[in-house]
Amino acid sequence: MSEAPLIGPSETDASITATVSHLALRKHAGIGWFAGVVFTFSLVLLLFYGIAYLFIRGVGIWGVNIPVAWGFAITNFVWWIGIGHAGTLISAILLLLHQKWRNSINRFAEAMTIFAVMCAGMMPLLHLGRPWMFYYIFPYPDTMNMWPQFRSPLVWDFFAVSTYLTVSIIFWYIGMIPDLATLRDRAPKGISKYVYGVMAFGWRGDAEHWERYEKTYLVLAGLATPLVVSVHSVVSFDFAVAQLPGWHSTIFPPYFVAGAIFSGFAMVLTIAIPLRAVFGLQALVTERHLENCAKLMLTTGLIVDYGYLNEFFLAWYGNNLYEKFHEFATATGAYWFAFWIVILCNVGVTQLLWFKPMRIKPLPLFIISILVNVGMWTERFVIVVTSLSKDWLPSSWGMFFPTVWDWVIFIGSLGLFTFLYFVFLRLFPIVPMAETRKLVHGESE
Amino acid sequence: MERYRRGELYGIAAEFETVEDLRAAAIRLFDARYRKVHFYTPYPVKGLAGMFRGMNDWVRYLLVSPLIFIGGFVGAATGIAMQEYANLIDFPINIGGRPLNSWPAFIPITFELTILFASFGGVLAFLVLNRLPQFYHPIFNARDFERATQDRYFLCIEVEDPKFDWQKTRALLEATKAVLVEEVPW
Amino acid sequence: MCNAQIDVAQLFSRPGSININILLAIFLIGGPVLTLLLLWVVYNSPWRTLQGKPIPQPVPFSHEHHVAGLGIDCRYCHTSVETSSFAGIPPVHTCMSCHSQVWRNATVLAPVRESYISGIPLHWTRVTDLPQFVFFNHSAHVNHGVGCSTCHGRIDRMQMTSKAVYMQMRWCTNCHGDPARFLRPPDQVMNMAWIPPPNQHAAGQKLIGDYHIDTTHLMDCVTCHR
Amino acid sequence: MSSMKRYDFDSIRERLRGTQGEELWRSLDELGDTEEFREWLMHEFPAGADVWLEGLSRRGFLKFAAASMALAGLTGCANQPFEPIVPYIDQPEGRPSGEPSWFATALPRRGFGTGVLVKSFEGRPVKIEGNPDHPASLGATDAIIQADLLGLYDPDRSQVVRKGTSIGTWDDFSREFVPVMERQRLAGGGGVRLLTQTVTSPTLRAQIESLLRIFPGARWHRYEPVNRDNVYAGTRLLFGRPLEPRYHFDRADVVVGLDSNFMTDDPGAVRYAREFSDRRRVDDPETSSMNRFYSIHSNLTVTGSMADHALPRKPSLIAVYARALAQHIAGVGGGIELARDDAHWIDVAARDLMAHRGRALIIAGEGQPPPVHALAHAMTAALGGIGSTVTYSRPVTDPESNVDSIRELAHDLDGGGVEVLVILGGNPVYDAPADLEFARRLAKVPMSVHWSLDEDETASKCRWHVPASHPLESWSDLRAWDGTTSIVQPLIAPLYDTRSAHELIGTITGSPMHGHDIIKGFWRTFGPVRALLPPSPKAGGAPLAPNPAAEGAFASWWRDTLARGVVAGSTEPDVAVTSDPAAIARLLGEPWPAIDESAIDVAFEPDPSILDGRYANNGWLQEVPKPITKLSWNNAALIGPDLAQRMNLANEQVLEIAFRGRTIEAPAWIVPGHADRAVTLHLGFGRKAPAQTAEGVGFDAYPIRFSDSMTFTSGADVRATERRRDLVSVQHHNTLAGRDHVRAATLDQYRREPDFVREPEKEPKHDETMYPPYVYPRYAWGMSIDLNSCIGCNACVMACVAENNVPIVGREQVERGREMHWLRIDRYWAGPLENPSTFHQPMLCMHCEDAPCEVVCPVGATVHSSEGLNEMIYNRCIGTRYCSNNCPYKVRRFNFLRYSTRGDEVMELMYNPDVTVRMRGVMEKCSYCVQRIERARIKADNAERPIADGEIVTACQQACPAQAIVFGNANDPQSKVKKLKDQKRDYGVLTELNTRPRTTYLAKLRNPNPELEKG
Repeated sequence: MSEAPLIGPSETDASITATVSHLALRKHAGIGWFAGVVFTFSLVLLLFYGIAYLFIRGVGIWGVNIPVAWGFAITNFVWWIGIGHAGTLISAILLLLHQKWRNSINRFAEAMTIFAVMCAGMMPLLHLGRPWMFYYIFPYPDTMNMWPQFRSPLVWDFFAVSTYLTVSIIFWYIGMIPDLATLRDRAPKGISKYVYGVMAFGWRGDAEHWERYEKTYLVLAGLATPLVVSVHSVVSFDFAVAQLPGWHSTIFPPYFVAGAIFSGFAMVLTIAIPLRAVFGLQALVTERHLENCAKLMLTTGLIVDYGYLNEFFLAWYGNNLYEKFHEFATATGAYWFAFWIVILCNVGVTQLLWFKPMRIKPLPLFIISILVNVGMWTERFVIVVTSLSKDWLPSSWGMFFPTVWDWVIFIGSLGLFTFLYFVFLRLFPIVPMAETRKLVHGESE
Repeated sequence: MERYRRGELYGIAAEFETVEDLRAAAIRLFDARYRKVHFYTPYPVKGLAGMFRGMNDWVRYLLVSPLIFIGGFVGAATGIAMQEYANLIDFPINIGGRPLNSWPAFIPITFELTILFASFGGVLAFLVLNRLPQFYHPIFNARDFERATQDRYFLCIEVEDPKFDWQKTRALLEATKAVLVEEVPW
Repeated sequence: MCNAQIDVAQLFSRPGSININILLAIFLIGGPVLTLLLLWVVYNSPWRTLQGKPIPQPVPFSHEHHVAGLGIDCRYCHTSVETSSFAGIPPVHTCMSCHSQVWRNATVLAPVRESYISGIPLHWTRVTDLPQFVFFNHSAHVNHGVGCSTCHGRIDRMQMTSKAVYMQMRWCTNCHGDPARFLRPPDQVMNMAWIPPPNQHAAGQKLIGDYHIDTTHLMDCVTCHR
Repeated sequence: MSSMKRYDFDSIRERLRGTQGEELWRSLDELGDTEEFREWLMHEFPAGADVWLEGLSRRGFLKFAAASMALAGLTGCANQPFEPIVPYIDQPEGRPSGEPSWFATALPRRGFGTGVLVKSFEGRPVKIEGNPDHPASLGATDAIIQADLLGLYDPDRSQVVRKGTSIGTWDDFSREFVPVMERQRLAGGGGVRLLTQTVTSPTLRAQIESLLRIFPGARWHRYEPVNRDNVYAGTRLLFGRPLEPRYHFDRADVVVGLDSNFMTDDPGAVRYAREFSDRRRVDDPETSSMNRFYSIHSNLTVTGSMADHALPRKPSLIAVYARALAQHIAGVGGGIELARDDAHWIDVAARDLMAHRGRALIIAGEGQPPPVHALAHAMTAALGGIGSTVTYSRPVTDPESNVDSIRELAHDLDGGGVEVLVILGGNPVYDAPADLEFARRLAKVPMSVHWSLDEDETASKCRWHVPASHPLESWSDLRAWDGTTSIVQPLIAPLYDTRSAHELIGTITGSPMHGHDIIKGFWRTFGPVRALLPPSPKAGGAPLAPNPAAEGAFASWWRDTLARGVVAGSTEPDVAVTSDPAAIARLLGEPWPAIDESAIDVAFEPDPSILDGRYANNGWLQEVPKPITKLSWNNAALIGPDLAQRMNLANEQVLEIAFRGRTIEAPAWIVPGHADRAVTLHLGFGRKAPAQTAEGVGFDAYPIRFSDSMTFTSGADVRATERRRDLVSVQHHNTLAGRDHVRAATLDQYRREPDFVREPEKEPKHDETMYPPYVYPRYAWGMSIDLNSCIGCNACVMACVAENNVPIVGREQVERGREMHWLRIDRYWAGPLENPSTFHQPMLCMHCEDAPCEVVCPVGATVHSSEGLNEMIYNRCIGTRYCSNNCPYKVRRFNFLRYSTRGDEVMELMYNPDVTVRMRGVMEKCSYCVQRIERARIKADNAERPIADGEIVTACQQACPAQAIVFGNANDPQSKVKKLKDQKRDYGVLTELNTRPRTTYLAKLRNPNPELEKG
């Protein structure tokens, strides 16, 4: 087959093992890594500061108001969850589809998922008026004889996101056990060796274990696949179930899922491209990986664009006064700039991916992926805010303006994400060695 | 030396440089009617385990999926039961004029719980059936065994194997392309 | 690469007779369960709820003495219990109407006399205290067959008054959900010693009708939260 | 965001051309057309974004709410702290604790009494309601009376005696003051001056008269910044003596207003509003009739917004139109040039009036000069209105001019020789006519004493400031504009060491007495049932001969009077007046001032909320959006679209208004329907008194208000600047954007097609649902609001705030869109820009049967009751705000920060104990006053009877002067609310969403004159 190879020709078991485990086991991670940790950790501190002030004063420090009662927090939530989708998609769906190219990138994609979902899960909690009462959402035998209100999409959210986080972690960890064993066996005597030893559960690469390992992994993949689709569908219900013009739309679930994968792969590239450059992983994360991600972005991007088109079409075709007005206000109203950023990034920029050079050249691809991330965040913003700012009664229309605290939380969450990522890069096998060894030997599932 | 006294020995291990050599050796052992043979490879190698799989190995192999299914079933049951009980029996209440049994609204949670419990089942199956975590295992006594998770391929014949005779067995292994053959003590 | 040859042998020592995995499982599962259990016990323990714990008062007033001993009717002091949301704490005047004759010089009653003379009211401490978002109306209960002792316990046996029940919403809904189990005939409401008759449930059902109790409204939130 | 939006009004008019009558502005169709038009219609939140970019400043709302403790809610799971419980020493008779008790008293509105009933818990007044037996109230109140409750508990109230900046005591004051007075008495009191506001209290008047007997040389001056000088001067001009007109709108078929705002400004406003809207209730299209109201006004007021035909003209021009009208009625010659349309308008109005002899009424506004008033009365008389639509009685206060009175005082102050000046209420330093330079002159008085509720501008300029008792904590008596007298009884002992006016006069005259003794003493002596024989006029303080025979009678009379709140038979008798037909001609013959058509008039009006500024410290009144402009925490220079177009002005653009060398700066606010070439300034803002609610809110218009032009002037010079000052408005969109939330028709249309409100294609049939029908067997609470009677005054909003412990949030929070009012009044415009029709729509929780909010709440904090109430349970709420997002009516309110003043021991006294005080982070909304429902239920249950119709009255319903709101059990076919809901005009808002609202509206009707309705 004429396709570019998935792995450098000169790679062997030993070389893969050496390259990857070196990243985790080396004495000094280099000044770049250190600087990164310091910078991102300072952002984490900023986040904590923001959260502390938020809890002391209340959500009023944000720009939210009546009618726009949801602002950045929910925007971030939807966006982060979306980011979280690529990881599971790569590791689960592509596994089921026997996409071998996934093997070398799924590990850090899954890590990305977990951290993104953490950032996401934080948001709904912070945006509560009384965050210390969050446990009212849990079904537990309380003193009030009350239950959560199971018809509310927010409760569905709670179940979906927590399930998603749990399953992602399980999936990630099980996949990592053999590699942790490798690290255990390569680590110099000392505390780290024992830590890896415990984490590896005493894995010894027994052929029997391998068989059951692969089987479990496959079934888990089978479970994660519908899950990943369900999660963002449920998130989209937050809007689709409400009856606001611009929210109440049956196309939301597929359109959100596509958007999620779209932004997810954008984020994968945003991370992978610098990663392979900095850690010299070009042999493991090859141009073909980049191109495949790019192709997926293009596909999902087109689905998203269809979603936009569809909204306007239905508003016109359904000839509903409120829908029509909503679409009009979205495009030309107070938030026109946001809307056109979305169009520019998610519709315009995406089309560049039709051209091969754009798909394989790291730099342009990197820029495109950044733009798509921006575009998708803005899209969430448009969905959340513009619909709320002008709904049914003109008398109650209002505007949302973010305050500094909105930005602190948003930027802080970015900081948290990258910080966790830096830690992950330092301590874990960022490329699944066992899986790549399979590639060396041309083994197929 | 007393280290070799019978009963103190777990088995004899052999180390190979390539997976092909391992396969070749495996076939010879199979022909020699050895049954309690274990293989240790840095990545999943097809077919090896199947050759020497005993009865209870088969059971443990096939049990994976049923356990996961049970997990999923329990999850689904929990989801439905919880929501129906809350809305119909424990605290029936008129919410937005919707029916008490708004079953369509109960689907998402039921689904999520199904997945959650199923994957718990999966983890359980994986750990229990593999007897993991198992931090101490005699095979780790084999010299050079740390490379089994990197770039070398090991096999080990247990002393429990009916055909085991440490003279003959050792000779047999040395006859293969093994780079290193040694006794593995308990 | 370089250190691939070093001899690890066993990283972890040979296990003893006990299986650490089992221990691990017990710890991971049992630990949280125990903690929660402990918290629950503490949360509901009298140490926190003060249930059955006498509350210090400026005057060691004994319900046992006045109710059981002297047989004074509840309404003599708690005058508005049948007409108002608030049962009413007796004005010092009420105390003095007797204690100007009896126990005139009792030292325990000094605060009462002082208050009566100085006009500075006594500061009792609430025994049964509901949060500000709960609205309870005595008249609505007393006039519809809910007895004093149902909520306040055997006041007539309390040397020092104390909380008889720890009132959580679960406890309230217990009756609001199915009042038949607790309703009494009108003449029994003030009876401290009342115990439900064997046919209580049937009787209760009948009483619901006699009192014209709208049971559907009893479980509405606004019945207590406004 | 700070760039100013200017509008291309030509294009806007172009859009609106053709749209007329009830056709509502269709923004959607026009949106495509011009940028400016969209800006105008969609009005994208001009109020600056700058607020949003900086963090929270403490000023603004922290004044009302201390910073909240971190995670205050955690205390929820800890143990409750011990709570003391304090019994009475001696329980008052027949007052069980925990139950409210009601007391009848009266509150002053610009000095005139309004009878009220005050609800009190354990001696704390918590709610003010109208007294049905009182003619000026008829059971309702206006917003100001409702908000006066806060005036009592206001933390900014003056609480201590002050000498300059140092705190003193009443003793210090007497010690210094009494000797001075003693010296004055010996000297004949020539150096004593007394300055009061409008005085209607018989006792106070008697006290002052006796004071003047003791100090023969003393002078008594009166000054009320917004006064009735023109009214009395007008009647004097026509009838030869000052009279108080009493209008009877219930008898008027055709009403013409000449810049009159009788629905909120007159002393009888509350009654007038009721009588007016009673004439506009249309229960049955066939039989019911409506009155017709023509209004010529400069500023669009509540009254003007109810007009069937409005003619916005600048104030100085209104005299011309009055004369034109008069000419028609008197049938005398012309000489007055009017534009063709206007001439036609006047002609039609005149014929309409003449067609309704004896049932016609012409009413002139307080702002118009005396001749216009005289003309108005003369016309009404000529149309046989006297005795029918208007009667006259003796004024209950001194009718001579306030302006002259204070001018004299100012003159005397200049001349020196004034040793003692006692300012009994009022704030002349702030609100006296600018040309009198009162502050400068006041400084010349060695002994100046200021008695007031607030430590205001005057307080700081006087030698002594003494704190006044609030009417709710003092004994007094007041007379309504028609003479009806009420005894004012205290609801609570003074919160601080304050004294009432009566007690202060007592101190001055050297005979300090308790207010109760003064008032009771007066009525024992001069009341209808006398327990004392009056003193002989000669002897000043001669002892009174007791009349033991009458003691018993007096005692019972006193008790009954206090209970009823009205002194029987105290109403002033009608005065028979006649006005000869020639009067009109004579008046027209008078020399009328020439009008400069091109000049820009500047009019001074009392603010709809804070009046002349005396309520400026009242946070409730500051925050409540003004009826027409919807401005909050602001006043503005109101201008019409034409002027804005000619001067190319934008909203919030600062104007420099110069008059006689004095200049003020005011941000512009464009009001459709405001007269051209006129700027309306609301008084009472721009206060200087430090550390008070009102400090720095809005701008002060008094500096250009001169004694010869108290209500408007044509000489001012209005210049536009390029600066911009943020104004806070709670409604940013003035049109219905082509939607039908307000449905309206003319009376004729209604008669032709009674079903005009129905929209069968949109409204789902009742069985058109997937949900099971929930049955509400016993009670189904519902509300009906008559858009036809609603005049858009804020009485209901204020009543709701007082009843439900709704917090104040402050200017900054309102600007962020976080006002907490459970009930708001939406105001929409339709028709031509320069003269649109106005629609007021009270908007509150609809208590939808299929409530969208409930379904999305994750914790079940808002659910449905078995009687169809949409319950909001604060203690369950965790604040996801999802319910608000999903509420199509956006009537839910959220505590974004800690707004409640819980913890402030004075403000806590004000809380209604029946309603939970909401904490930070929970949602809240209208509950249909569920606390009142439950009280009524328990009362009924204890009596073993069902709740009767009308037994439950919600706060808004109770306060509404127009009786536009009706609440009750929609299950009961006999109930008032059910009957209204059965009317053909009844419709629900957004029913196409199948929300099934329990609150429905009766469509608005207008009764235009076919001859004027174009097209």
